[in-house]
Amino acid sequence: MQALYAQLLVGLINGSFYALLSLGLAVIFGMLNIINFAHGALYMMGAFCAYFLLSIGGIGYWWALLLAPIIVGIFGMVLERTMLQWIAGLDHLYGLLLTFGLALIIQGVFQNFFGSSGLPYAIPEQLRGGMNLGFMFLPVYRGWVVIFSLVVCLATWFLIERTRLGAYLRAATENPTLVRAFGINVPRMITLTYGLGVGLAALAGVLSAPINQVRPLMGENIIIVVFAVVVIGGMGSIMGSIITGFALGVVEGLTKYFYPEASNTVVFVLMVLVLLVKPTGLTGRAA
Amino acid sequence: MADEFILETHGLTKEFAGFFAVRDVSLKIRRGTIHALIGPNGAGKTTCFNLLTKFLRPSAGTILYKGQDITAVAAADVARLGLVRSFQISAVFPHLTALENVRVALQRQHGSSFDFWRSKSVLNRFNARALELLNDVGLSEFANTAAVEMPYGRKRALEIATTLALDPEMMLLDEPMAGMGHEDIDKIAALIKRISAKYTILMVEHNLSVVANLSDTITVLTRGQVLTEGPYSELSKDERVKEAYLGAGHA
Amino acid sequence: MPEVMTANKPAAAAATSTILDVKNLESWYGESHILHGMNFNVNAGEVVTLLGRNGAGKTTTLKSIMGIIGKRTGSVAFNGQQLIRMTSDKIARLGIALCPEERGIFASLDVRENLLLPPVVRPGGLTLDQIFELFPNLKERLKSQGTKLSGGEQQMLAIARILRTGASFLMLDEPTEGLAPVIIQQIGHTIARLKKEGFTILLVEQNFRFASTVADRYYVVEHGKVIDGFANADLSANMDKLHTYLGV
Amino acid sequence: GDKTVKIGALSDQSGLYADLGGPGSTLATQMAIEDSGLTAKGWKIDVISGDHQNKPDIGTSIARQWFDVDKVDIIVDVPNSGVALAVNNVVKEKNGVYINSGAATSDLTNAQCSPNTVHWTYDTYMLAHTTGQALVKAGGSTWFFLTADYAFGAALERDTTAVVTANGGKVIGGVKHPLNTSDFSSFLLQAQSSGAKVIGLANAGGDTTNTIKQAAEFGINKGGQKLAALLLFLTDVKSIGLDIAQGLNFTETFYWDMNDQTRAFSDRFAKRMKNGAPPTMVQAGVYAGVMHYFKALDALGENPHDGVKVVDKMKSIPTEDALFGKGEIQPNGRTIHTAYLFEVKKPSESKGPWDLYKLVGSVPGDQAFTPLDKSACALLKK
Amino acid sequence: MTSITDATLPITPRAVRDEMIVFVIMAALLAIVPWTGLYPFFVMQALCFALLACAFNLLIGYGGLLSFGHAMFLGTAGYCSAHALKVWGLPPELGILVGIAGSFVLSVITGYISIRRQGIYFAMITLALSQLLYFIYLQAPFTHGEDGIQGIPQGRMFGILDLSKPTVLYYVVLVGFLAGFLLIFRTINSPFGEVLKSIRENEQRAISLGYKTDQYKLLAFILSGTLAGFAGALKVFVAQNASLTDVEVPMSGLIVLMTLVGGLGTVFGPVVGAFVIVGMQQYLAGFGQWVTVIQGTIFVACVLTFRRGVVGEIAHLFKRSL
Ligand SMILES: Nc1ncnc2c1ncn2[C@@H]1O[C@H](COP(=O)(O)OP(=O)(O)OP(=O)(O)O)[C@@H](O)[C@H]1O
Ligand SMILES: Nc1ncnc2c1ncn2[C@@H]1O[C@H](COP(=O)(O)OP(=O)(O)OP(=O)(O)O)[C@@H](O)[C@H]1O
Ligand SMILES: [Mg+2]
Ligand SMILES: [Mg+2]
Repeated sequence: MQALYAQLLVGLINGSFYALLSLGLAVIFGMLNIINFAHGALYMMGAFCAYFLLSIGGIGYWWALLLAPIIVGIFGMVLERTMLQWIAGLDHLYGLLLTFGLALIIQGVFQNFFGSSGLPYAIPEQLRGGMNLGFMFLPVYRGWVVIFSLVVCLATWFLIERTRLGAYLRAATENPTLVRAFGINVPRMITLTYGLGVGLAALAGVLSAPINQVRPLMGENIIIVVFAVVVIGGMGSIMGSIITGFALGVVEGLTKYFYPEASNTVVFVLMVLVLLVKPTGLTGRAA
Repeated sequence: MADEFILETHGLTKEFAGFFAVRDVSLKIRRGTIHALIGPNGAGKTTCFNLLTKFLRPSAGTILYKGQDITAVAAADVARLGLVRSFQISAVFPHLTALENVRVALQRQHGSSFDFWRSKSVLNRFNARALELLNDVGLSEFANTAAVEMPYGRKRALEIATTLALDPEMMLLDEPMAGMGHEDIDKIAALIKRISAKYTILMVEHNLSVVANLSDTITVLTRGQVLTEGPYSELSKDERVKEAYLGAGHA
Repeated sequence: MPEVMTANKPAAAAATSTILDVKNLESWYGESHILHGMNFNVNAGEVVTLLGRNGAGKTTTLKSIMGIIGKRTGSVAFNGQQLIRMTSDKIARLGIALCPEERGIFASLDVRENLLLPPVVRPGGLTLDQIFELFPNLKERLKSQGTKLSGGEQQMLAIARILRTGASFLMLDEPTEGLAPVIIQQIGHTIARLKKEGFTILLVEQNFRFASTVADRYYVVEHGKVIDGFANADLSANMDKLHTYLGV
Repeated sequence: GDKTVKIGALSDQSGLYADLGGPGSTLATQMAIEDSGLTAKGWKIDVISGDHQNKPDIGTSIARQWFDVDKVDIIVDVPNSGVALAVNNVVKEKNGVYINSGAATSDLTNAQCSPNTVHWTYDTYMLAHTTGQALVKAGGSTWFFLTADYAFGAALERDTTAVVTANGGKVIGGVKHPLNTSDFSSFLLQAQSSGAKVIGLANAGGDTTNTIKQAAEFGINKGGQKLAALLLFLTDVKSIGLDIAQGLNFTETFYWDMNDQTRAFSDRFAKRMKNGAPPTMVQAGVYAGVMHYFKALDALGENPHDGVKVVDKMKSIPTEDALFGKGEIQPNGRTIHTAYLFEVKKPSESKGPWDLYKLVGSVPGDQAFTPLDKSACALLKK
Repeated sequence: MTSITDATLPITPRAVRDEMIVFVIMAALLAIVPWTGLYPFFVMQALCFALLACAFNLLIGYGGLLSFGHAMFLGTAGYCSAHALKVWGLPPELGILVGIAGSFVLSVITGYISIRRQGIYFAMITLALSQLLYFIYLQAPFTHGEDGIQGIPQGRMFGILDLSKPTVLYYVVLVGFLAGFLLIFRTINSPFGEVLKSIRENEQRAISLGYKTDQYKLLAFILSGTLAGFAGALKVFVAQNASLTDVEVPMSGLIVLMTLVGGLGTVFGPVVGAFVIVGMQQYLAGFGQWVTVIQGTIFVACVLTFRRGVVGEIAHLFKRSL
């Protein structure tokens, strides 16, 4: 029983990454109608950015948490301005193809310069060590990850669902021309939103740098899992993607305990089941 | 009495999270007539249509079509039974020619639509019938034009031709004249009049002159409920209808 | 009928000055050339109606003024300012608002959010209460998803939301389409009221009968050009011509 | 025959194994050519390199094209067991020479052995055997396995279990994790609560490094449990960093800082590497293998362009070189040489960026590798 | 939503005739390959990928469904054939049939699941399904995990054609490719193809005409998956192995790339694209590490500037359907 609690908690930690990443995907999808295939690569860039900040600039974790998302976010905005903008209004699938290509390029370039094996990144001084919770040894850093990402997720949700800016975003998703004709600078808003989504990915990258290897391919597989999360949760709702993200982390954690061999397939199997029962996803509106 | 009334509803109701868009509507549509559904905006006309064609599931009530209960039948099957709708926004296959548009409908009826190993030249046997249908709606000269290149009113006509190709018994038209110029309105009105000889028609329309000229019976809906029913001559004098729909200044 | 707040210009003084001046306006959708040199103007405080058959280019004209069309040349001067190279968000901030033909209600926003969406660009718009007095249907459905409204309700919402912004130059593209006669009358009253308060309105209408109740002047559009224009006073004299133009 | 040789260095140039093989293996081949002195004797030797991208089908199609079109005589390196086995078939079909250094699978000299193949450097049997034996002897009597759930992981676990029990130890549990997992915390919690003295990592690459990193986070070392990585390379240790990897035990057959000869070679090598890294054991194996190949050619006096003949010659000469010392190539194609057990240094003990290991034990080649009587190779039944 | 394929090209009897002429030229060119000194294994590989890309194109170009997991059919058929040939010792023709059967079953199942959603979701679902299958194959014993099935006997087809002879093998692969290609060509121009096109144009309308559009999409999916499997079965004879590479996500990406480069929704585009990409992989192998970057760049360049693909641009230039 105790072991079970431990696994639940561990699952929640992974869920934080799924939630942050699927949230970023949902934000970008909402605004640009693009499935950002480069999300995994940008997540990886976030981690690398933290690494560079430390190894070149001597800038530590806490600043990296702020700076890396901004830097990668700006990089994302440049991508948006120079490329994604040109395919606005075309079939959504072009966005998928374009970002897939971008992911290949980004990952390829990083692989060329940094090889495939990982680079080290240490846990910050203040978050080292762990607490004995009785039923498990919880590293402080992991606890921090859960709490911090929960806060970020909720803040993003609030921004988009409860503020005026969010209403602009949602409206511009549907009919950018008209929103612009109301006097809102839509292209700039789109760019910023892409930056926000990318920044969330980079933030997840920074959070994961101390516990996973900082490697060029670190985002390759996780992004496919996150796609499945998104299919399960449906991208219609921000809250939906947050909740499914955390929930699936927990489900995966439990699988690791009861039947570890299936732990990397369980999310996909779940996706199949959800599709059979409720094709629009758990929270999704009909497409 | 299934013979006299082709479509009947009993206590048809649709509720959207506490809001009754359609409430307890019982309709009887007489075979071979043009029946109009009018009412102020938001009265529930389109919702009614959606219920009849199974695009929405009723919260309560039953629908009888040719005496058969179709309340639980799927959308595509309703079409197969001969109850076919047109859309408020024109629905054609834009990059198919007018002829092909009609042929797609004919093809469904006559099978062979799963045959991936046969040449599509087998479809040529439908050409004569398709041309005949296009001719009926005055589109013969557009036969080889892609639908996307046709003027608005003509698309509307094409849509009707496609619907007729299904050999329906009853057609549901939702605001067939919306957004049309006067010319086209007259053309389509004449077309509807002509085809009503063979088919039963239920339509929603705000253009009063069209409603007045075409329809045999009119049902007035307000707030999801039937207000009254009768021929135009009667209704136009009804105070309640004037207040709810026609407006004070109506002559 | 609600009280409309003071608009930007006193109605009487404005009647003579040209607020919008369109010269040689040409527009394209991709490869297809739609407007072939439109020339017309609108004076402050007027209601001007563009008439024409389907596909004549009326909607395109409005879109060109608003700056939401691929390519356009010529001159569009608004209060002396040249709009032809401006982006639509800047144009909107000058106090021009468009109610589009296809309504453009947002599905992911509820009715209230739809209504509050367009930012207020200058003082003088209607308050929410005034709007609900005009369109009581909307008040009942405030929590509903935008596109779940009936066709007519959506039309009302589309008009209502630009009245809030304070824009004094309104472009309405077939505002009566799909509306019940009662509501059309109401819209007619609204337009009359707005005009009295100093709003300038450029209207596109198929419903000629309705247009005649509100317009000061008409332009007839055919094949992307203005081929005729006359004042409401001369309407009866021009009726025959109009019949041939429009096929009424 | 004539005196021309064409060598194909087939490796993973950009993926997971690029750092331990890759361009470094091509360089090792190049250095072997220079050091052999054959050019001075009138030989003409060329090297081409290729990237198999860790995909068996790309590997075989490159190999096939090399033999058919480019007239390559010998293929070297080929890390990644899947690709290695696939290329093994092609080399046999085309009667070339195959000196594998990078692949772990002991199948190359067992069920799938070939008269054209020499397997240098290491294999799963040797790794499991050396590490398992040494740790049990050092008091690691109870084991828990974290095993990558595929053939390679299972083989490592099976071989290690055999050694552990043979030496009086006991395996008290284990968990199979999927390949390429990024989060090991669940599995580590299970390992932790098992109370085993040694946690054996029967996995490879990113999986191993991630496990080690996260084990440190969960305080596994501090709790007194010892991690044993069954397959770990210099580059992995470098990427994990000493403060986390310290104390880790594992087996390799070559380390740059063993003696003057290895240091001298490594110096020359590192100067020519883009990132200044010393050779890994795989790269060292490529060098040594190619050197031995040249010895055989020299002895034959010409290149017969007949793979079996050359490999037979190679087997007939004992191996001896600066990097691996003395050894031999067994009839099944297995090269045997001494295996070493290393421990990762504490950060305080390290004197340079690549000063990472300290030697804690060694096993002679004939005890470290599969005994011939246990080899399933068909060549032995002749 | 604008369509992903160039629907503005004429669909006339002349178009079909044009396409037939090009087909004959293509077949003739391919038939003389063994005498040109071109490396036959390269061409065979390209032919397998060409068939694969054509099968993929049937789904995207004519059904409007972009599958990002088509590698699963390639790989599944490959494993099935390889197992049948190596373990069961079946003759080549039966080995191919087993492969086709495997991919057929898979396409029925995955099709049933994935056509429940459209557009981007469909792409993501197929991607996830192929990843699921990848993990299954990674763990299943009969695939030999990372090692793959190696050294598959080529055998004698129908007891007479010795497939270990490159020339014989080449013609067998060529005939297989041409047969598959013709079947796809026929499907596009069949009564079924017409319905598929109308569903792509306006699905709601097709439903209201009484078409159960899911069934048509499912059939298109099954045809596409099964033909992709046929390509996978042929590839087993060329590569003599079956490995995880063929079920991995990058392979699915490669299929998309080939079709995109050649021209989505064009008849010959996938063939051209397959030759371009396979050729690039072969001859740019020297760039080693940069190949993925180059592929990514091609993706980006195609989407930004060259959406119609090679064949699509040519067709557009001459206003012909190709
Ligand atoms: N899916 C839905 N969810 C919630 N409310 C809905 C939904 N569909 C329709 N409604 C509401 O039901 C009422 C009836 O709508 P309906 O579209 O049937 O009206 P209508 O009679 O067709 O009006 P119009 O003439 O303006 O088209 C409206 O108030 C509308 O807001
Ligand atoms: N997005 C577009 N792309 C290409 N052509 C278009 C587009 N929109 C409209 N057109 C064409 O431009 C011409 C003018 O259209 P416009 O919508 O301005 O006409 P309109 O006068 O408003 O007609 P209606 O009364 O039908 O609304 C028409 O021939 C139409 O087919
Ligand atoms: Mg309606
Ligand atoms: Mg218009």
